[in-house]
Amino acid sequence: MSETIKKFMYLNRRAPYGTIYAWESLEVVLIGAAFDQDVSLAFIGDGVYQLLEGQDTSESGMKNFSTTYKALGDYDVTKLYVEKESLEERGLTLDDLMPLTWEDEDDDWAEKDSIRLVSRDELADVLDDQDIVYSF
Amino acid sequence: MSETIKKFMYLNRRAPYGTIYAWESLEVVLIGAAFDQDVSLAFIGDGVYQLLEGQDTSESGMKNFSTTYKALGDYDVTKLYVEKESLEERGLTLDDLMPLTWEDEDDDWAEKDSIRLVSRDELADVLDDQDIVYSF
Amino acid sequence: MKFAIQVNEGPYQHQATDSAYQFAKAALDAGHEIMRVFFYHDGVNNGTNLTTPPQDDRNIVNRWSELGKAHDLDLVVCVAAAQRRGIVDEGEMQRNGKDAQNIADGFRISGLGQLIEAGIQSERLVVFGD
Amino acid sequence: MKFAIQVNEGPYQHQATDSAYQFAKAALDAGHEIMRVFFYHDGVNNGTNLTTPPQDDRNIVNRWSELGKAHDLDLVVCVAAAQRRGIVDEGEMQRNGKDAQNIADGFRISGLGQLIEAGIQSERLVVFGD
Amino acid sequence: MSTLHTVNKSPFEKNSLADCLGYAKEGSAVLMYEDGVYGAMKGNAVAEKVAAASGVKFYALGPDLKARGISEEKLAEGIEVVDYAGFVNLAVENDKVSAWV
Amino acid sequence: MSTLHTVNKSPFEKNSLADCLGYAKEGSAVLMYEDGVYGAMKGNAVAEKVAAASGVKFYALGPDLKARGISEEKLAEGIEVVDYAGFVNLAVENDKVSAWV
Repeated sequence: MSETIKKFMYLNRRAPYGTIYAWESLEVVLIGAAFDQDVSLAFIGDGVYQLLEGQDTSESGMKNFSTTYKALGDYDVTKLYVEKESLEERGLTLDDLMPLTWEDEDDDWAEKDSIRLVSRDELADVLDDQDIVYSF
Repeated sequence: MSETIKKFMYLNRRAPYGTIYAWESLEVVLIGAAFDQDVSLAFIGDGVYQLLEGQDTSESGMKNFSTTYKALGDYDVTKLYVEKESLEERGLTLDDLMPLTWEDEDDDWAEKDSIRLVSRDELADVLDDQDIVYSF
Repeated sequence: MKFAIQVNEGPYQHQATDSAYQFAKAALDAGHEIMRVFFYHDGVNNGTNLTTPPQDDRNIVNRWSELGKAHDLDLVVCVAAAQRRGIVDEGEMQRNGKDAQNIADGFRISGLGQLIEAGIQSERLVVFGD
Repeated sequence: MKFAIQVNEGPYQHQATDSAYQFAKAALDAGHEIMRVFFYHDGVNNGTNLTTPPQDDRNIVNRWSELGKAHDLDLVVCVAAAQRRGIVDEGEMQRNGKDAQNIADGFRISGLGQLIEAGIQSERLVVFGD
Repeated sequence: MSTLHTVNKSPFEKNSLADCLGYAKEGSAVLMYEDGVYGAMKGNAVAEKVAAASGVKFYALGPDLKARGISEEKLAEGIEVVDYAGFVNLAVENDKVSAWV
Repeated sequence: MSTLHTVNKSPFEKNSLADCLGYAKEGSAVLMYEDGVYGAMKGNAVAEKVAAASGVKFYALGPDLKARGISEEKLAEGIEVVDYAGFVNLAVENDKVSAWV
């Protein structure tokens, strides 16, 4: 265990593909997973679009990185906060998002949801509790 | 006179300094002035901020290009449309903008206003009438 | 029909250059002419030959070079914007005392007048940006 | 206090790198430490030595180099982002078979781990972007 | 003259679509592409504004919808999906293109 | 923990300030800089939202106000002007910085 354990928050507020922020943010998360910090991701505003199910970039020639979200559990990145109000404003529900899960080693490898649906107020408390916020 | 005279519209929708679009747009306008086209500029949305009087970049280290607007008249760029609704939404009036004028060679060099305050509907008609729109 | 295309953003950060490429390709496939692609603002960064994107991703710069070669496209990088951002050809290298050049195959550096000329001579200007 | 700074945009297009520079300068003037400036996304374009901005404008790249030299700053360009955008040092040039390098004085290319480390070791991370 | 207006930003992030709708006259076309395609979805806070623009025809770029996981049944009524060739045709059919970048 | 929220985009162009205000808790600080300083002006459509954020202290960066021709008398009430040194101090005084880029 490293000397310092900090609460790391990756704050995602952008849609995927129109800009590279979502994808290069994920690259930081993947590298960061090796550092044994207390990691959370938040998806608010257009950031919730990153998690939409069924992304297919074959006709646009962009790189499809959406499967990477499904791999986050294997990297022990298991806290993905999704803001309820952002979904609603966009006419979306949890059913529109990719199912993202992780296996809990301490609970007989039970499969658990990585996505935590929270209200803006609840998420404000989570953000308030962080040590450091990476914004993308 | 060149063979083709087109109606050129430079559409400015961004604030100055936060991004370079306003400045690099002006660079196009200055070069374009040599081509004898029928040139107009429109300032809508945050574009109206480009014309605010009293810009002073000495403390921010940015390049102050606001005086260039005052030189446009000398380049025979004399039609600067400013959208009324955009000013109002931002709590601004014409008095907050730089006075921009040109001298009318066909009218005994009378000094005339370059800024034309127009409503959104009027400007929509002006845009509709253009041959080509450069967006910045 | 005779098109001109303006690209305002560099490779990878914004989709603008991807969209411009797909539009250009579709226009050429449909038998239209593209008289010029003008790279302005950060768009000049599409003209560097120093990128090495990951193997599983598209190569944006090479794609432009190849489309340009296949259709004899005039890919113009704005000199003023290029000087601010560090895109350099042989002439610029010598003029500005630089140690290297980085202009990609098929691109050329020229003035803003080329953008105005594109507006005058084309039947449609299509702008792709942020 | 020990700061880390992240810069997400390149020179001239966005004010982000100007703001980051002014913040860094003010922090150093006030006696604070800046343990790293990490250039990510298009921010890597701040690390090219090929820019020639107009004489009446600030020289953004040189300004970073000089601040770095004066205060022994660790100016890190993200390797993954740099490969996509064409920022190359001696090692990258050889590894990727490029004809030239363009890394500016005082900058170094390194991995994303340096950004995480900056987050862990600094007391404040300040992000500048679009 | 008829104009093809192009919108490439999410209506929730930027004002591009709103600005565009203030200028899209009857008989003109609006193409949503890149992150602009989110403006073509039904059931969100933007759909009403789009529906209220009378005499304007709305298009959305299929490849960008697909990339973002937006299937056709999620689109608002009256949105026509086109591919890049269709984008080119729209630019040809209208007298000019105005980009609300 | 107290947070310094930074906003660098015009509230008329992007949603950054609105997003930020949804998360700025009592006791936190919001610094408007770059094009974000337009959010500090009085008499516009945004000023009310800023005034309604209770328990939040608002700052605007002087050098960016000056660059844009915004004199102090044009600022909304309760906005404190700081320079870059003041920006650094705000980052020190709060427990962390959250950038609403």
